[in-house]
Amino acid sequence: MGTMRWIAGGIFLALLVLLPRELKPYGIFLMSNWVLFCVVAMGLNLTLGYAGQISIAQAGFLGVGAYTTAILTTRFGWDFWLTLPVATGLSFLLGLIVGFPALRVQHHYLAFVTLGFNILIYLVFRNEDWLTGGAFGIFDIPRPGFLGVDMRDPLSFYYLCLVFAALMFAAAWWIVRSPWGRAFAALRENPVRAASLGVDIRTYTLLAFAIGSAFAGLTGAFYASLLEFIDPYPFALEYSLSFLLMVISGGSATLIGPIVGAGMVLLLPEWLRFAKDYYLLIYALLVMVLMAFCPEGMVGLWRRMVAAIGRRRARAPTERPT
Amino acid sequence: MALRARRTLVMIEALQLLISGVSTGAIYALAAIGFVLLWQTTGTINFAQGEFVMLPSIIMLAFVLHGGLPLWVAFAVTLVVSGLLLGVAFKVLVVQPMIRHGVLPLVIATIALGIFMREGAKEFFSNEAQPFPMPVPYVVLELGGVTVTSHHLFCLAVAVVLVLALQWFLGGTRTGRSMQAVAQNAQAAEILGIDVKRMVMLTFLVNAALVTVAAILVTPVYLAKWDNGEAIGLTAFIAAIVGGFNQVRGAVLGGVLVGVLENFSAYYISTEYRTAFPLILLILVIMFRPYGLLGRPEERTV
Amino acid sequence: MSAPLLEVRGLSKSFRGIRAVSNVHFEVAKGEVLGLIGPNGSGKSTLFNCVLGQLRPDAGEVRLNGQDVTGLDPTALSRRGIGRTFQLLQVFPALSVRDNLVLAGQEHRGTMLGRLFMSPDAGQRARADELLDLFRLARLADEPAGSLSYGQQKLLDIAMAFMAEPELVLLDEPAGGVNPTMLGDVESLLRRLNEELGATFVVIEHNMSFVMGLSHRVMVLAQGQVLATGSPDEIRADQRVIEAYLGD
Amino acid sequence: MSKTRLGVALAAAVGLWSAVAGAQDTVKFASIIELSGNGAAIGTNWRDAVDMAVEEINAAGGILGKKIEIEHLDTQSNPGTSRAVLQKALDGDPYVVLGPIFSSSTRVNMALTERAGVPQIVGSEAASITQQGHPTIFRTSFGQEMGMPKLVNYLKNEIKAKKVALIWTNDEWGKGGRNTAKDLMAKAGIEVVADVSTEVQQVDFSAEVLKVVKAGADAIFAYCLEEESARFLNELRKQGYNGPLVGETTLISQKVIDLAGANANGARGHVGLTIDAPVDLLQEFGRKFEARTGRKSDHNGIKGYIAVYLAKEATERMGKFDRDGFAKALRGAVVTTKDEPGVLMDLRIDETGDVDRESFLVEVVDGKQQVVKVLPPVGDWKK
Repeated sequence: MGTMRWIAGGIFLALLVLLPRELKPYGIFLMSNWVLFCVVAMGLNLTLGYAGQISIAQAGFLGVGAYTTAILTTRFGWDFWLTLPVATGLSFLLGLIVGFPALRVQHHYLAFVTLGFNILIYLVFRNEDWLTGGAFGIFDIPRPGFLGVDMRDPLSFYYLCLVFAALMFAAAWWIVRSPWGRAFAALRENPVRAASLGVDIRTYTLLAFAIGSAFAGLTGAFYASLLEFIDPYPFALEYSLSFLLMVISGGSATLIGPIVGAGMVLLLPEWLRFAKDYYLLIYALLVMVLMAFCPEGMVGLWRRMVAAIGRRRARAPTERPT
Repeated sequence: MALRARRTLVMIEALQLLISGVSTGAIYALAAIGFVLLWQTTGTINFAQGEFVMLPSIIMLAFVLHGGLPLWVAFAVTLVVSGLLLGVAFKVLVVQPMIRHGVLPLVIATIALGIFMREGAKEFFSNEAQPFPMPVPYVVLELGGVTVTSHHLFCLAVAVVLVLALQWFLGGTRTGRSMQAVAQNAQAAEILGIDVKRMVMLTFLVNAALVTVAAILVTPVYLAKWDNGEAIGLTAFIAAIVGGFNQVRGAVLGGVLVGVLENFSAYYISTEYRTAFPLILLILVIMFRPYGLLGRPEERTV
Repeated sequence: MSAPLLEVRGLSKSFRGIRAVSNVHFEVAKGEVLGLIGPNGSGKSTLFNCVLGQLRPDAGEVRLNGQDVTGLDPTALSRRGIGRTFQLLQVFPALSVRDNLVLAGQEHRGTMLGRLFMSPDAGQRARADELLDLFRLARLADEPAGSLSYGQQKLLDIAMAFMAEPELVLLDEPAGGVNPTMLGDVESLLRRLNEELGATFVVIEHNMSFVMGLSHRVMVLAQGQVLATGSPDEIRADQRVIEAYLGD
Repeated sequence: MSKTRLGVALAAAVGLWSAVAGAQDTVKFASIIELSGNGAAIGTNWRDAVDMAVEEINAAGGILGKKIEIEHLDTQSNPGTSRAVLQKALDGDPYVVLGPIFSSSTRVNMALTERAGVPQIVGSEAASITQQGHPTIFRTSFGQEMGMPKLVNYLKNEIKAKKVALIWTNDEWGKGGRNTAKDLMAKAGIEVVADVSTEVQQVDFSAEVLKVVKAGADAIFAYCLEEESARFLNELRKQGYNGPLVGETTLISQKVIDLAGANANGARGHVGLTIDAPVDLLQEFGRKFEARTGRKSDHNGIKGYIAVYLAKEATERMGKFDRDGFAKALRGAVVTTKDEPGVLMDLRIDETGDVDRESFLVEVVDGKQQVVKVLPPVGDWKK
């Protein structure tokens, strides 16, 4: 199983590297968008999947990072790379603040507080023209320089996004298998018991939000650069719901779930284009069916299939009459 | 003297805002009550509640425009259709298969359901806003400088009657008390011999009726359109939580409070942030009185 | 006699005017096993929760090794060396058996940030395996805790309380729901921990033979007050105790 | 299997593959337009009118003998998506891009057509679009910088307003119009006594209307989307306001009249394009559109229709399909209805791609648009 997993991972990575070479700019754009959204979903997966804290503000955090980079590069002439620590730091801080209510309330209350925060962040983006350009947005956000490669070339920038996503995947993997990951799981499964074992649940709760938010904020910097333009709309509530959908439909609390989920949410509408006007209808229906029959998401579905095949194999010899 | 005149003017303005706010808030309250009832009995957080108000308005209008029915007949027919679609079908096809998986999958499913209803209304009815007839003859009254319309008064009257009737039903009838019992503790209710399944179904039907009434009240002002649910749904959540998630009275207070707060903050503070103030109220309430202004603390489980 | 390990003075707690625990004094010496018994609703669990920081007492103080620890939260108490189990079984079902133990130990050493960069087992593996052997759970180490039998989970629950080498462990009904065969295992394990490793316990239990067999001293609570304290034999013979159990 | 073929197969499998360029006897037009989201209603008019123009041209033999092949791509009313789908359209190598209407979408995606050197004829009205120096951008309706001065002049000279209350929809279109209007009013010596924003999908307008009404203005200037205009008008009449009320097309369009009924009476608006204008070709277009779709076209439909014919005219003037020559053929050109009846009214394209022509001041009387005044073009090219 272990080697199979490595081989599958290798093939997947090779595809990620080779496939875009054959695509036209739109395909490359879509894939760049996908790898970036994977990171945003991974961040939410840390907060929601691993630590069990519902957050419906992920798009807002993405926006904080995107606006930070956009403002610093276009208005103050900062280098893209220098804006990264600021974008990460600000979103981390905001994640801490949004996490505070989680120390008092859980479940649907937490969902609504975070949802409220997302709308507030959006309103600030839209209304504060002096800072964010308001509804008009910010134009001509530069692509980063990197070893003299022209990042305006979609393929080069895609590879940069891919490397970034791979690093973030490694970071998520590291966190999940570190003692922190275990503490997050304890927080999700039984915070009272965890506290009695010396787990500082307050700090871990805040960290779960802050790290998830920082993943989104850092990605925001690349997202702004990918689009070369940002306005408030991609950071509205409905996109936070999309990220939630990515994590749940892919498979929460698994490392590859968010990758699968982000792929589904971004690419499914593309596949359904043949359905023209009806594609959103079909899409919504598919999501409901998935939730009804496989709430653990695609990864859960896959595991169930593997288990079923395993059972059938194990049973097969006894079923065959001799 | 001038000061006094100014003061009167300020009073009139405030009164004007209050009356509009209360009448809009009363409509939010109806949607919020249904939302709370669903949460109580089944733990469903219905992210499609706003679309649940939009759809009956579209159906009603379709009966009026294409079926040639008078509005009140269309309303009666829509009440039945809503009961079947938003009550029975919603419970059987969406909530029932998913509730055992926990809250999150159902949240996602209702979000998807909301999209489904929006797109359906757009594709099969109209992608443009449509005017909607007034349920009562439209008269504008001027009372000491404050304008009130017959529709305002109608909204208020309907909401008050409906809420009182609901309170009486829940507190004063056997069926209503059974529903309350199921809402508080389904297992205990089952032991007491209450038909839990029937009560849950009844809750869904009550919700369907409430949103249909909300639809006939809000749409004449708001116009009938496929994406109307977004704003109404969000406000209903806020109202429900602000008032108290486990109380019908709370949802009423929440709805009215949010309606009034929106108007006052838009007039006196900022129109650009008009949607922010109810949210700030929401966050404050959750932080400092998580069970809502009128709600009771839920049992703590260790 | 040296200062007691745990010292509780005048502890009281009311809920909406009803006194659940009223002016309770007791001490636990190092190496001692104190049994805590009493009828349902006598305030045993409330007393436990006050001592362990789950509830805030209205009055009184709790001292550990002579230091005032009243009102500290459960995390802080755990880090100061008090382990506990809960009345209802509380393990982390999705984590492996070994991870349950590692979790129980990992927060007691090093810094928060340091733990992010530590090896995944946080240097706790050896200690965890030691306890797995002791509790005869070694062959299940990599199974998810949720897949264990009830009795095995109960053992794991107790093992977790011991993971961080606490000075004092409060066990809330360790025998509750455990089948008779397993019960002997639990009892002998706890005795071994006490006799060979010098562990100190406070045990709430309804199973009289279990608690009487294990404890050095037994304290009886009734209606929130200490009714009697003494050796198991003295308590068995105490008329007031018998009345308290049979009375209402 | 070679690397390339593997890639192609996989790409096709993942559904990212764009159609290969069409056959030789067709020319490809791409329309990037709002078909879902809150721009769906206006985008649908555009799409239907564009389809109508394409069918007419194809039925008459196409452009220089080539049939037009049109593809509509949905921006979902979202700037990010509009950029993505325009990228997708450009991968298919279109001759010309039509749309979008939302200014924010245009502003995001126009850099792509500039880079690709593809002409783009948009339906957006934000002033900034033609001020960015994009060499091949065009529009078929007035930008805010062309329409707004006509309106402010009207406020100043005809209504003689000294104080004006502004109400506008809080999105990039509404705010852009409000900013332009505010600047022009300051120059014209008109004081803005109330400056009130409204939200898309707002339910209760009482606070906003109260603000506007109590401001003591000589006139109200409303720059809201159509549905918001209707809700605003209903509340405004409820609160008893009967003074001068002026706006853009979105205040007095047929849609608003349908929604607000008698409450729309008395509102005046500046209209660049309307099927009710006293212009035969416009009225004929309106009849054809209604026969085809069962709906009345708004100005967005007319914009799309003219866009297709403008591309045809440019190409026929060049006598060949040449993207680089496209701008040269149109910029500074006067196109009359004698040259090409499909442009519906005589017009002139200026050096930035903006359009200039006559427009109308319309008042709603008894639920009908009535042209009160024909406003001459800004430039004097007509005579």
